[in-house]
Amino acid sequence: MDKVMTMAEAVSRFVPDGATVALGTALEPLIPFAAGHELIRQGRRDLELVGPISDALFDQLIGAGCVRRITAAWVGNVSEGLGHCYRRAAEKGVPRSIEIYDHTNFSISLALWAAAWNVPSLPARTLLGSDIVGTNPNIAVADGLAHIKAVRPDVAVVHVQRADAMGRAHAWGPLGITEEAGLAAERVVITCEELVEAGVILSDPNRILFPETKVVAVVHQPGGAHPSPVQGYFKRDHEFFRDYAAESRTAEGFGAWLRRWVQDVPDRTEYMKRIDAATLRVKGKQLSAPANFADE
Amino acid sequence: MDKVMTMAEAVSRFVPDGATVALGTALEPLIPFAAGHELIRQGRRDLELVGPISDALFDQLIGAGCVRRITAAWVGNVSEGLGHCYRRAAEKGVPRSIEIYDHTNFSISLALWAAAWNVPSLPARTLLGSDIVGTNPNIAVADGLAHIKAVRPDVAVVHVQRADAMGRAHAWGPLGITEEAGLAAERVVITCEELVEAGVILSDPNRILFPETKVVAVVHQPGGAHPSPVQGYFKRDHEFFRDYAAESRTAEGFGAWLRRWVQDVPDRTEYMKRIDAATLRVKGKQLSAPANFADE
Amino acid sequence: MVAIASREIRDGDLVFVGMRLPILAYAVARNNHAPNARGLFEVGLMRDQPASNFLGTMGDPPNVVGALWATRMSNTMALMAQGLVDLGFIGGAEVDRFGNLNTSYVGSPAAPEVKLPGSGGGADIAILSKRWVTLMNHERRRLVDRVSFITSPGHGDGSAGWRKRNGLLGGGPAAIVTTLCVFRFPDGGGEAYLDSIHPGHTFDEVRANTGWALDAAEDVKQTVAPNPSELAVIRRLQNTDGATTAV
Amino acid sequence: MVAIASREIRDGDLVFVGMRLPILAYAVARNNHAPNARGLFEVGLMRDQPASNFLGTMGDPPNVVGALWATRMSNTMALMAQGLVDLGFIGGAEVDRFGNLNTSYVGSPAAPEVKLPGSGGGADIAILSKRWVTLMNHERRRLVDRVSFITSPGHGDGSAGWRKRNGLLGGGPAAIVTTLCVFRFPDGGGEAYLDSIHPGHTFDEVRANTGWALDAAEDVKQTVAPNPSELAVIRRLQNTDGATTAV
Repeated sequence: MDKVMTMAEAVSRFVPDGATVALGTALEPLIPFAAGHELIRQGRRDLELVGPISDALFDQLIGAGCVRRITAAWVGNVSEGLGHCYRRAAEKGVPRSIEIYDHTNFSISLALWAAAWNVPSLPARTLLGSDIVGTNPNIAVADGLAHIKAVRPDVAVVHVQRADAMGRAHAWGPLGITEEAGLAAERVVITCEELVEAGVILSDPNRILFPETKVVAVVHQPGGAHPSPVQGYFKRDHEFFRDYAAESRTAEGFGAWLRRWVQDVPDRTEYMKRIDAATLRVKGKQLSAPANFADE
Repeated sequence: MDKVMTMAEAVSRFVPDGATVALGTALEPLIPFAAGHELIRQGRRDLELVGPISDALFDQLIGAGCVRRITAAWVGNVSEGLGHCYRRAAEKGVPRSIEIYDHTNFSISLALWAAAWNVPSLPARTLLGSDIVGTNPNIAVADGLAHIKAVRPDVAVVHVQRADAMGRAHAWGPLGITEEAGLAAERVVITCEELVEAGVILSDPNRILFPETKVVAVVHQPGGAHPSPVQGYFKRDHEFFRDYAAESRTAEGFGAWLRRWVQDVPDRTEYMKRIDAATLRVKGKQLSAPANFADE
Repeated sequence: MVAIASREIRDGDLVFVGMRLPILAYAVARNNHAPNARGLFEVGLMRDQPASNFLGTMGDPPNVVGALWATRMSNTMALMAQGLVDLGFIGGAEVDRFGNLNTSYVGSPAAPEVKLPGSGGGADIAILSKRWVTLMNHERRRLVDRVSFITSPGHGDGSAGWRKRNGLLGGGPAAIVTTLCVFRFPDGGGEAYLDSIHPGHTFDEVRANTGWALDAAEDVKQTVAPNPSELAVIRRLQNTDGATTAV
Repeated sequence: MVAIASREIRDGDLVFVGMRLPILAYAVARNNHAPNARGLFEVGLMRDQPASNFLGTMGDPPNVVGALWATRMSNTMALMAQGLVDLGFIGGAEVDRFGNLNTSYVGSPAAPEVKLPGSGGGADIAILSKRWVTLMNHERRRLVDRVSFITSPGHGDGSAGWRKRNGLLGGGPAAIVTTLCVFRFPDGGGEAYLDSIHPGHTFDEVRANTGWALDAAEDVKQTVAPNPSELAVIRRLQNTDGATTAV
């Protein structure tokens, strides 16, 4: 089944108000900023965001008032530090108050594995002695182990290097918690740098991230992860993160940033014209050695 | 550190009597028969074998008297049926009696994940209502879930398509429980079809199975998985499995088979001369599409 | 037997295929009434079409060519544990009238008369898939009143709601397809009933070869014979498939 | 600070590196006294040499080129949970005299004065790595008597054996390296003691900027200044690294 659609359609059909959404599952790279910005443009509300660390994207969604709850290990701006929108929401309830379910990177991964294997919780050796245990109702300590309740996202939005129209996706580089997020989620929305023939993807079934049965939408969105990096396609736009950190220090500054980069931008195609894509694009080639899948 | 050595050295140094050994972790393909036969030649004793299904290799090690305990989901001959040596050992104590810790495919995987994450056990929805729970002391049912105790192999022996001298291994095709077996094991012994330059392996770090810090030996052993298949290298030798099933029906028949194919064969190089490798070898090429890992 | 088993596969099903005859049954269904059925293999594969070369096992190289996913076994089990596998196939040495399978021990586990290979993924499929079917040569020693060891649970002791009470996720056995007939189970479990007898076979023949008491039921249907297109697929594959003739 | 931190890395160590300064510290160690040290990154990477281009984050493309393993985060955590990570680095907003770090909340979690980003992998490293080091700008507001919220546990309440009693796997903090000095901990835990003061700084300066009482200790060493080869690596990387100057 052909699952190709626009970002606007994918987001409106598969990420309703109140949904639990996994984003930024590969940590610093492959963050689906384009999908996040479309969520903001469509005025999505009461989302629960699930992720490990989230390099500025969670901060933006919080600042735009889309978020009801954060279930994550870290929310901020990795190269710059604090997330100012996150601070305003948590400290002053601006633009709205949010619920925070703290995790560690390991525990959020295990929470997703618990959902993937459909068990109520998984045990772990982490979190012992940390006050996080007391603030997250989904984590308990018993018998000398932390027990981490399953987290099942309604949808995981994952940006990858390439996918086919049926939703079979290839991603490479470090993958963080992407695999467990996709397996745990009810459904997966793929955004990709390249939309390729099925033959390209099926030539390497080991690199396919998820069973196609989980994937409900494929959005061809080159640069959809900017300013985060995409191995082989885009470098990280460090200055963009730095500027965002500076401009989002005040609610007014964030508002201006949001208008300039999200609300006044109709879509990602237009957005890409406003950044220096040429400089950020990876020009070199360092190709993986082929694997021979022949059977005779 | 260069970890290349002969099979004889790898087996004698890293698989002592009494060891818990994971073998055949990819299920039907990539079974390390060459390593198993060297264990038999060296007269290894009191091993605990860990695996999901084990297509004839476990049966051979049991028949040769190397085995004290089986921790597996299935022991037999996949295309032919029963394992006759397994039957003789379990039913008559011939050549010796063995302990059997029954698992399911899912539960043996979880037992290894428990060891990989260093927790005492993992919960699962499988095994409920099965009498396996009553016969395996490492599985218990409580709170409506099965709890599967960690299984930590002393060593996992894994056959792969290619590896470098440092022990970084690429394998492709279905991988069964190979990843968790390698992570759970104290150490990993790699046997490979091709020994390649580090650059070939590092060109695709996503295809590397294990951290090199787990790998203690690399054995260059083309055909080391025969009669099991190796994607891109060898077809499955169905007749060989059929003949083994027929000849191993009696203890005498198995003894003759063992002399012919193991005891009277000095090493794998000689063994390969005795099979029709030319017919079994894969000649075609169906290469995976390259992934670009460039950063600029 | 293959054609009949193939009809248990509905279009769009995700099928936990397993080995041998079910591989043929998937091929028949996929080429006839279920063009959108996908196959999931515990070795770590998903496919939307049968392999184009002969398979001695599910892990043979032809089953990887064109696969939709080559992964870890635990990921295929994850889908089944989430209730996403519509149908599973399980082979067995012994089945009883409640659909329980024994593939572990004939006689006591401590001192077995026959040590069978074990569960493999059988128990996982029996417990986790939405519904499953077992294929069996119809012999009195295989269709027994009660199995001595439950490897893969069907409806347990046959009491109503046994699976729910014991926390089993899936619905359990939907049918026992034998060389003579098809048994089915009432909704919610219980005892197998004779649903249809294959053409050319009789009720007395079935009763004589079944290890539990069958009361003559007037409403037993005749199994619909394989149609030409089903047979065509079976013949084509059997030509290249030694294993099936053995079964 | 970087050079001093780098000396905590021993040759052959598997180091859970983290971000920013520790990335530099790994590079310094790897190019000097610890040629066989490997870096593990929770994003899902293992390396045996520093990246050759600037990293704004551990997940930047240059850190993947030449990596020994690109995998899932949970696999890097598995190695640490097995006690195979020799040394970890953790950044923090606040550290107390028992080595506990707070990166979560200043003030009450219900109504925080400052919401900090959170644990990330910090708590995992603090609990599971064999030993760890934290780097901190030496400010009175950062080196506090007791943190109000323990995100990443050091030696807890400072009582002997606190980590063992609470089931923490790793040995806990080995040192607090600041812009003024190095604090260390007695074996088995307890309170940080002043081990050495960096050249050009004084005990009074350290005491004035530390949030817990320091008794003048005669045996405080002077920190060994960075040697030329350490400085060479730092200068080379800083030229391409804006982030470090910010810290």
